Amino acid sequence: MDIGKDTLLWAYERMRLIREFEERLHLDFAAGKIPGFVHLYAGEEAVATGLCAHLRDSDFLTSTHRGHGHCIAKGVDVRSMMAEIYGKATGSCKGKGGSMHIADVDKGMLGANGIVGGGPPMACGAGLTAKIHATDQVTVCFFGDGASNQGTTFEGLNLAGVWKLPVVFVCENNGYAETTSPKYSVSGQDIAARARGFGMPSVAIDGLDFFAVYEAAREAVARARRGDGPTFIEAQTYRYYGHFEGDTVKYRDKEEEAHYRSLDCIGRFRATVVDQELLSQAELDAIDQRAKDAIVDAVRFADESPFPAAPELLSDVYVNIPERELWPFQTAGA
Amino acid sequence: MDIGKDTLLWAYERMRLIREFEERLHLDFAAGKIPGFVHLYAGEEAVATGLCAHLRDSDFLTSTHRGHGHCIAKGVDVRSMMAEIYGKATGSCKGKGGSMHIADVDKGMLGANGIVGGGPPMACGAGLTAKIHATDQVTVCFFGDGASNQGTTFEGLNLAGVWKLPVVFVCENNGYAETTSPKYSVSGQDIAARARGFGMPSVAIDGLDFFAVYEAAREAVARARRGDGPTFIEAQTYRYYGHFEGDTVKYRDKEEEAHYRSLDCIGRFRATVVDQELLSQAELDAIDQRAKDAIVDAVRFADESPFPAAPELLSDVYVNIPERELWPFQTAGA
Amino acid sequence: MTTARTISYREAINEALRLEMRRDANVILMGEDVTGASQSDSPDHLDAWGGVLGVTKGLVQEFGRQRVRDTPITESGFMGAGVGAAATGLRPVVELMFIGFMGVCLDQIVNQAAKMRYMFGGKAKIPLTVRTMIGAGFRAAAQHSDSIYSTFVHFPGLKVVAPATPADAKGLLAAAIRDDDPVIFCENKVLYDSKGPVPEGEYVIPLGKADIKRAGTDVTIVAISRMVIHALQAADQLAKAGINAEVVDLRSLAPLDEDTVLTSLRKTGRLVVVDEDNPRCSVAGDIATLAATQALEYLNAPVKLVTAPHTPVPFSPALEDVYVPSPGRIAEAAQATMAA
Amino acid sequence: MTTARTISYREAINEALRLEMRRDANVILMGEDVTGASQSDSPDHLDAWGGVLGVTKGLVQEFGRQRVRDTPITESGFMGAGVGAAATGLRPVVELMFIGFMGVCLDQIVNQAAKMRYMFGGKAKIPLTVRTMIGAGFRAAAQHSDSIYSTFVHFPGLKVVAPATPADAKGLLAAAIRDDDPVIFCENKVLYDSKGPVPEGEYVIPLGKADIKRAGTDVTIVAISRMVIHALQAADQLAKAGINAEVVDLRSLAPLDEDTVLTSLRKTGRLVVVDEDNPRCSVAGDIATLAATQALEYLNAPVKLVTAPHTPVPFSPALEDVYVPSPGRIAEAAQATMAA
Ligand SMILES: Cc1ncc(C[n+]2csc(CCOP(=O)(O)OP(=O)(O)O)c2C)c(N)n1
Ligand SMILES: Cc1ncc(C[n+]2csc(CCOP(=O)(O)OP(=O)(O)O)c2C)c(N)n1
Ligand SMILES: [Mg+2]
Ligand SMILES: [Mg+2]
Repeated sequence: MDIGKDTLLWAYERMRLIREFEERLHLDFAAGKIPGFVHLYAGEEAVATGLCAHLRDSDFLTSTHRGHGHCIAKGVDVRSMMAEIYGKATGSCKGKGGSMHIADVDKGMLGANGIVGGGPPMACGAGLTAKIHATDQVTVCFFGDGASNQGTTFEGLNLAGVWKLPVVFVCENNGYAETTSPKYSVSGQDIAARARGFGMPSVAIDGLDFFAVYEAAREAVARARRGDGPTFIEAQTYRYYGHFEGDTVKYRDKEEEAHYRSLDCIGRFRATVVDQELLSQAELDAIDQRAKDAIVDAVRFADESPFPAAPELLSDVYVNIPERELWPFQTAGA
Repeated sequence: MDIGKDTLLWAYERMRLIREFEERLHLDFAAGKIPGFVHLYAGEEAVATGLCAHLRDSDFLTSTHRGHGHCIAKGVDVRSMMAEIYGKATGSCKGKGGSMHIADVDKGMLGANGIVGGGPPMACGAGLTAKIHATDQVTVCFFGDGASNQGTTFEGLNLAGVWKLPVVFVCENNGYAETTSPKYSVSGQDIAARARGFGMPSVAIDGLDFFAVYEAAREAVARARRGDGPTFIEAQTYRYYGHFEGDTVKYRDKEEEAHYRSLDCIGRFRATVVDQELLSQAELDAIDQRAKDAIVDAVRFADESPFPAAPELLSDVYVNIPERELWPFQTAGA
Repeated sequence: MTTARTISYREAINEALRLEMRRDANVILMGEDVTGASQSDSPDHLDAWGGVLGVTKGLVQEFGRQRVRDTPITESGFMGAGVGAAATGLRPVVELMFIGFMGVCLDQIVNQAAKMRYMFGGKAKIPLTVRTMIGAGFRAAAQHSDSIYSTFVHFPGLKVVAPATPADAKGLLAAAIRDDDPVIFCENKVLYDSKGPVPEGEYVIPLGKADIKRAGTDVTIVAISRMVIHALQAADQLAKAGINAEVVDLRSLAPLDEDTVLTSLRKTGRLVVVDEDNPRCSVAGDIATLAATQALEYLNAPVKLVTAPHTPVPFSPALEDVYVPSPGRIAEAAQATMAA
Repeated sequence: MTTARTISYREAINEALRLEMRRDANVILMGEDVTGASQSDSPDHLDAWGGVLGVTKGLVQEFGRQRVRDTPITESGFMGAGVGAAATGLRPVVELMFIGFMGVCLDQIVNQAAKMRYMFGGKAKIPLTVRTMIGAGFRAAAQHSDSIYSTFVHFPGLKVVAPATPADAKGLLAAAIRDDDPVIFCENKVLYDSKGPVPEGEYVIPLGKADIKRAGTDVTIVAISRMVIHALQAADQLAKAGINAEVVDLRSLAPLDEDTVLTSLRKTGRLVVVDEDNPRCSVAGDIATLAATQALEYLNAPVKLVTAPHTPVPFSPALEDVYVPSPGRIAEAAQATMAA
C-alpha cells in the first residue's frame, strides 16, 4: 500500500477523534446539554479523513450542516469546536455560529453551512483565488446526496469545469437527506454519472473504506494541484445517527443500520492495518485513549468557558460601521 | 413521410408568420417605433413549429425572453401580440407585459419570461396539474443554451424525472447566450448528454430541419401523453439577428451567419415539400402572401390601438386587495 | 361558529390543511419530507416525519402521496412547480422549510408568482400558499432563525400573514389557501407547542384584518407573531404601573390594516411597534411611516420601535435571548413613550 | 483633488473600475458578457460587448481574461464564487446584470456574504462588490426595471449604495471596492448617458455620507438615485413658487447618514421622501421612521412619501411614465406639506 506510517497514524487519530466527538455529543444532546440543531458525522469518518489526508493547511474546504468531521479532519482544534457547539465565548466562532456554522478560516475551513447546496459556488471562489494567485492550493467541496440535486451544486460543477478550477467535489452519499433517499430524489439514480455530463472525471467509491477514499482523493487532489481542473467523487457512506439529534429515525430499518455498522470504517481500517502489520494494536489503542482524553478535555473546556457577553451581539456584523446603525431607530431612550 | 397535408400547410403558415412578424419588428425597431428589449426568433422557426405541431390548445407551453415564435406556434393571435409589443391596451397583456412577458394563458401559453431558467420549474407545475387532474395534457418547456446551465433548469429536469411528469424539455441551442457560446459556457459541451444523467431519453437534433424536429417531438410528446415521463430535446439552431434589437453582433463572423442562412429552415421546408410534391409552389406562395398580409394587419391594429389609460397602472396586481394598499402612505393629499 | 377546544398552534395548522384538502381536491401539499421516506413502500415508513417539526403529520394517510408530495431538495424547482401548478388550476400549498431559505428560490416567488398576473394583464391567477417557518429562540443560528417577512412584504403581488395564536393560525391558513393571490404564511416555530382555543370545523379569518388582542387607552403597541405574546406580557407589567396598553396584533402584514392601527393611535396618541424582524426596511418601519404620514397630529410622543438589532441571529443562547425583543424591553419603551 | 472633466455616469463607473484594478491586483471583475465572446480567440471579437450596456468596455484589453471574466448564466454559481473568492483573498466585483435577477442568487448574497463574518465570530471578511442595474424608464418591463434595493438594505451585513451623479458613481464605487464589507452598488441604467464633472485620478467618497445637492430652508426633500435629479427639477419649480427646498441625496442607503437627514429636518421642519422603489418596507419608509422616532418635535407637517406604487413596473410607456415619481408629483407633495 502506497501510504506512509505517519499518514496512517494521522488518519486513525482523526477518525477516532471524530467518532469520539460525535458520540459524546450524541449522549450530551440526549441529556439536554446541547442547544440547537446538531448533525452528527459518525459513520462517515473515512470520507473526510481520506480526503484531508492529501491537504495542507493552506488548502481550502467548504462544508455542510454536518461539518464536525470536516473540521476535525482539516485540523480544527476540538476544544474550540466543542466550545462553539456549547455557544461559548471561547468557541471557534465566539459562540455566534454554533454547530451549523462552525468554521476556521485560518485552517482553510470556510465554514459548515446551513444551506444545502451553499458550498459548491463558494468552493469555486476559493479555487479562483488559488488560480489567480497562481498557487497550487486545492479546494475540497463536501456536500450530501440531497445537495447533489440542488441547482447551485450543478452551477458550481459547471463553473469549475469552464474555468478549470482546482476543486475536488465530494458527494457524501449517506443514503438519506433527512428522511429522503436518493433512490427517490435523484432522477436517474447515478450521482457520479451526472458529474460526467459536466466534463470532469467522476468516480463512485466505497466511502466506508478509508483506503478507497484515500486513493481516489490522491488522484483528484493531484489533478487539481497540477492545474488540470476539477474532479468529482461520490463516496457512498452511511450516517449512524438520525438526521439531527432528536430524530427518531423512523424511515429506515434496524437491519439496514446493522448492516452498515458491520462495515464500520474505523473497524475496517483497524483490521486492515493490523492484518497487514502496518500499525500495531498497541499503537492503535494508544490513539483510542488519546482521542477519548481529548474529547473529555474539550467538553471540560467548553463547560468551564464563559458565555459571550451581551455586547458581542453587536460586534462582527461589519468590519466597519457606525455603532448606531446596529440598532437603528431606537438608540435614543429605549 | 408520415405527416399529413394539413399539418404541412399549418407548419409552413406558422413558420412564415413568425418570420414575417420578426422581420417587421426588426425594421420597425430600427425605425424607432418599438420600445424596450426585443429578442427576435427569426431563424429558429422550425423548433417552435415542429414541437407545437403535436400540441392541442389545452396543452401548456413555457417560454423565454425570445418568445414570439413560441406564441405564434401555439396559436396566439398576432394582432394582440403586436399590440402588446407596442404597449397598447389591446395587447394580449393589456400592454403591461410587452415582448418579454407576452402570454396567453387561454392558449396554454404560460408566458415569455425575462428570467433565464425561469421556465423549467414552472413547466413541472403545469405537468403536475395534468398529472393530478389525470388528463393527458402535455407541457413543452423551451429554453436556450445559456439557460441550460442555470441551476433552475437542472432542478426542473430532476423534478420532472422524479415525479414522471408529462413535460418535454426543449433546449434551443442557437449557439449564443447574448455573446457567449456554449463552447465556452457549457462544461463538457454536450447539453443533451447532461439530460441523460437525469434518467430521461435525450436527443440532439438539427433544429434547422423542420422534419427532424417534428419526428423527435412526435415521440417525446407521445411519451408524455402516455404518462411515460419527460424527454429532453436539444435542437441545434441559429438566430439571424442580434441578441436583442440594437445589438451590433460583433461576436460572430459574417461567414458563420451566411452559412446558417444557407440552411434556412423555411427554405429547406419549401424545397423538401415541393421536391416531394407534398405541397405546390402555389399553395406555398399563397401562404407567404397571407402571412405578409396578417402582419401588415397586425401592425395597423397595433398602431391604431390606444395606450392603456393611467388607472390601469393599479389594476391586476392582485385578484383582491383594498385600493389604498396599491399606493400606501401617500393616499391623502399628494 | 362551532365550539372551540384547546389545541396547539401546530395542530391548528394541521387541521386547517386537512379541512381545506377535504374541501377542495385541487389543494395539494409539497415540500421536503412533508411525509418522509417517500422512497419506501413499507407502511412502517409512511409519514416518517410529517415535516421537519411534525406539522403535516397524518395528512398522507388521508390524502395519499399524489396530493402530499415529498420533494427533492430543490426549492426553486418545487416552488416553481407550485407557481406553474397554481397558474394551471391547482391550489398548491408549498412548504419553504425555513424563511431563511428564501434565497435559493426567491425568483419563483417574487418575480414569477407575484408578478405574473400583472405582467399578463390580469389573465392569470396564482392561488399559491407558501408555508414557512420564522422565529428566533430555537438556538438554530443565523440561517434558520430569521423572521425576514419584510422582504416579501416589499414585493407587490404577494400577501403576507403571520399568526400569533392557534385560532388565528387556523383561520388565516384557511383564508390563505382559499385566496386567489399568492400568500406567504409565516409560522413561528417557537409557537408550535403553544395552545389556545380553536373553533372546530371550518373557520376562516379574512386576510387584511388586524386584531386587538388587548384593548387599552394609553398607548398602542403594534406587534407581529410571537411578539404579540411578548407585548401582552409587557401590557400586564404596564398595567401594574398604571398604564393601560392596547395591543394590536397585525396578523396580516400585507395587505396592512391601516384603519385598525390608525383608530387605535387616534385614541392613545402613543405608539410602540414590536417586531422580531430586523429594523431596516421593515414592517415595523411601515407602522411608524403610517403614523408619520397619516396620524402626525395625533402623536403625543415620538414613535418607539422595539425590534431585533441590525445583526444576524446569533447562535449562543446568551446572545439570542438579547436579540429577541423581550417583554421587559417593550414595557420600557412604552413607559418611555408615556414619559415623553 | 485633481481637476474634473465632464464625463458620463457610464464612463465614471468604467474609470473607477480601471483605477481600482490598476491599484490592486486582487480586484477582479466577473459577470455575464462583461467582455463578450469569451469562446473566441479572435482579436476581432475581444470585448464584443463590455457588459450589456457597455459599462465594462475596454477593461479586458488592459487587464486580460484572467481578471475580467465572462461567466455562464449561473448567478448563484458566480455570485457564490465571488463570495468564496472574497473570503480567501480577492476583491471581486461581481455583476448582477439587473437587480431583478437577485432572486436567482439571493442566498449567496444575504445568507452567505452578509452573514459569514458574524457567524464566524469576526474571523472572515468579505470584500465583495456587487454591481447591479436599477431603474425604470427603459421600457424593460417588470423583471428588468426594479429598484428593489430595499431588499438588500433589510439584511444586516450588507452595505448598499446608489449614486445619482457621475462624480458620486466614481467616488462611491472606488470606496465600495476598497471597503472590507460586501457592498451592493446600484447603477441606474437611465442615468448611464447623463454627464457631469468628475475628478480625474483617484477619487474616493466615503460610504455612509449623504450629500446636500441643493441647500434650502423650507422643506427637506430626501431622494435616491435618479430621483435626486427629479427632486432638483422639483426644487426649481418650487423656487418659482417661493419655496426654498433642500435636496438631500442619500447616496448611501446602508449605512444611513441619519445626521445629515436629521440636521436638515431640524432646519426645515418638513419632509418629503422620494423613492423609485416600491413603498412597503422601503428606504423611503426608513426616512419617515427616522423622523417619527428621532425628530417628531421638529416636524411641522406630516411626512410625505412620493414613491412608486405597490405594483410591478408596467411595460407600456403610457403606464411606466406614471409609475416613476415625476418632478411634478414631488413638487406637489412639497407644496402640500407647506400648506399643512
Ligand atoms: C436550502 C436548504 N433546504 C433545506 C434545508 C433543510 N435540510 C437541512 S439538511 C437537509 C438534508 C441534506 O441531505 P444531504 O445533502 O444528503 O446531507 P446529509 O444530511 O445526509 O449529510 C435538509 C433538507 C436546508 N438546510 N437548506
Ligand atoms: C437570470 C437571468 N440572467 C441573465 C439574464 C440576461 N439575459 C437575457 S437573455 C440572456 C441570454 C440567454 O441565452 P439563451 O438561453 O441561449 O437564449 P437565447 O437568447 O439564445 O435565445 C441573458 C444572459 C436574464 N434575463 N436572466
Ligand atoms: Mg445524505
Ligand atoms: Mg442561445
